[in-house]
Amino acid sequence: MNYEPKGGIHMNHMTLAPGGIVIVRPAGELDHHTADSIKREVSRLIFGGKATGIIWDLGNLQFMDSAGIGLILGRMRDLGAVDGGTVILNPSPTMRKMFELSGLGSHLAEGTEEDAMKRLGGILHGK
Amino acid sequence: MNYEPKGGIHMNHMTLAPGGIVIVRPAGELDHHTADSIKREVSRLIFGGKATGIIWDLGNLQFMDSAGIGLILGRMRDLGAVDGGTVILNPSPTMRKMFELSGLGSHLAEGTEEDAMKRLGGILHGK
Amino acid sequence: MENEMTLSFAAISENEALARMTLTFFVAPLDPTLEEISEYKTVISEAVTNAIIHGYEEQRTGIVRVHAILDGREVTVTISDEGGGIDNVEEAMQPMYTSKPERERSGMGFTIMESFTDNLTVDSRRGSGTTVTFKKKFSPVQEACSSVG
Amino acid sequence: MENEMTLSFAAISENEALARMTLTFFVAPLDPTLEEISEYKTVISEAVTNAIIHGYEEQRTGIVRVHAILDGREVTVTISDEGGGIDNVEEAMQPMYTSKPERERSGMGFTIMESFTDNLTVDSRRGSGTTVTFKKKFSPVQEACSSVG
Ligand SMILES: Nc1ncnc2c1ncn2[C@@H]1O[C@H](COP(=O)(O)OP(=O)(O)O)[C@@H](O)[C@H]1O
Ligand SMILES: Nc1ncnc2c1ncn2[C@@H]1O[C@H](COP(=O)(O)OP(=O)(O)O)[C@@H](O)[C@H]1O
Repeated sequence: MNYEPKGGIHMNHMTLAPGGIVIVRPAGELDHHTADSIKREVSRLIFGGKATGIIWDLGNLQFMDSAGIGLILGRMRDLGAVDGGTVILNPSPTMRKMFELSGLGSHLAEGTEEDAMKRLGGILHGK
Repeated sequence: MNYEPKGGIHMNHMTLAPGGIVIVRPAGELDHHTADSIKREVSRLIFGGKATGIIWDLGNLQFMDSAGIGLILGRMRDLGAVDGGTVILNPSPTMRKMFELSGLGSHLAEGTEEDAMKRLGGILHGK
Repeated sequence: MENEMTLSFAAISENEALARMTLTFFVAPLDPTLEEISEYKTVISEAVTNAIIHGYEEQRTGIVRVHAILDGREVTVTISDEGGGIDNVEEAMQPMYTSKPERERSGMGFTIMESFTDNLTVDSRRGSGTTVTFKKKFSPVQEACSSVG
Repeated sequence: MENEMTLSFAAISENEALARMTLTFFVAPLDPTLEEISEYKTVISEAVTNAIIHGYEEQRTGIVRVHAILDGREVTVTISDEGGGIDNVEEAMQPMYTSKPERERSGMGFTIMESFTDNLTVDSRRGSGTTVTFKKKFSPVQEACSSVG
């Protein structure tokens, strides 16, 4: 399943992968103004009972402020899995600093979306 | 001869072609702030006694205001050939309107720089 | 769409591009055509440049102010300076009239502004600055593609 | 490099991007590094967003004002609103403190602002608005390539 909700000038991409892992690839600028539409889309998948983990691939994101932190923390709450269930990929150096300041440093990962899926599978199924 | 004076973020290109025809390809934004540096470069060639005609190829120009009109009119005066000697290529629709309002419509031409060189050759050498 | 903004800046020529860019971004939500946006940008550039070189004679202590209101698909922009002002506005607005031919001004600024706007007014008095106000209405958005399939 | 500008705008969230973009363009002549510019942009975004959602509670009649001065390679930016103000500034500046958890605010705004600036001051009183001032110094330009050859 692949769909592309309109989010400002740029498109955000979202994929529901096997094992109930949502991959979110926000694009453009993530601020207070644009966070809401991403929140709605991700929440729909989570509350559809379909999602057990989220990979935030930020490689296409040109800008993010603390609205991004709020968005990710909020979805961790929705998942009911504050410690696991969330992997953040490809932050810019500035975003990395913000995640570390916010205590999300342990969710940052190197590697591909595939690697992150494995990591999440491991966390979720206790393997 | 090919050189690229620094002009803001974008580069302006200038070529002195056989027959003393200067081809100017301004890039980026041509306004009161950026017109001066282009003026200096073109004038250097004209007063070096080398130029007899100018082709303004505006295909790489993202923006131009009336400073561009002043720049082109000024170089026509320098050349001492107000009626001939100047061809304008590839203006945007907005630039075209400005040239027409300013009485420079007859200097607009379709076609390539090659075509324009022939046209200028014809004018300059009475062929 | 309703919105409002003001940009003020020092009278230096670097800021002509700042004004164009900010005012262009301001109307971007209306999704104007390329040609509409480029005409609009040109008008801003003409009026701001005039404030800097004619109003303030490039004295960088001068402040140029650009105010814009968005109402539906129409923008109303006011560019003002507190510089030298214009003696005879009617004469100044004639095509080819310029008080600075030595600066390679073409005298086409006001003519271009009038041609690219729906409405232009100039308010000026010698010694008390100049205010240029224009309106521009953007055409309705064209749907990129119909949903017929 | 010396320059000065002020941008004021209606307190609506669309204008957060307008403020970021205008203030970024303003410092572009200093040729900052990508990371410097992105930190600077983040700070503007945090302070402007706070003015809109905390100061004015998203009442679009509120006006947010951003003033910037460039002096050499240092920019001083002041973001101010005339909104509700902050009771206890010290508490508000604690990491994770937010008065709007229901809006998914993380409470990290001030912490991020402090970390990305050379100097940050917050002046606020309940009922009389908030003023955030910061300085940021950009590193000297690196020559792209030496002329050895
Ligand atoms: N803001 C201003 N302050 C003072 N004089 C102005 C201002 N704007 C325009 N003028 C006068 O009006 C004349 C015509 O302006 P314009 O048509 O834009 O042509 P140009 O800028 O090329 O001279 C200018 O030469 C100047 O004398
Ligand atoms: N301009 C402002 N006006 C009123 N209150 C503010 C303003 N800026 C910040 N605050 C207060 O300070 C708190 C902390 O701000 P901040 O660290 O940016 O976190 P957040 O915006 O995520 O709540 C806010 O929750 C709010 O109560």
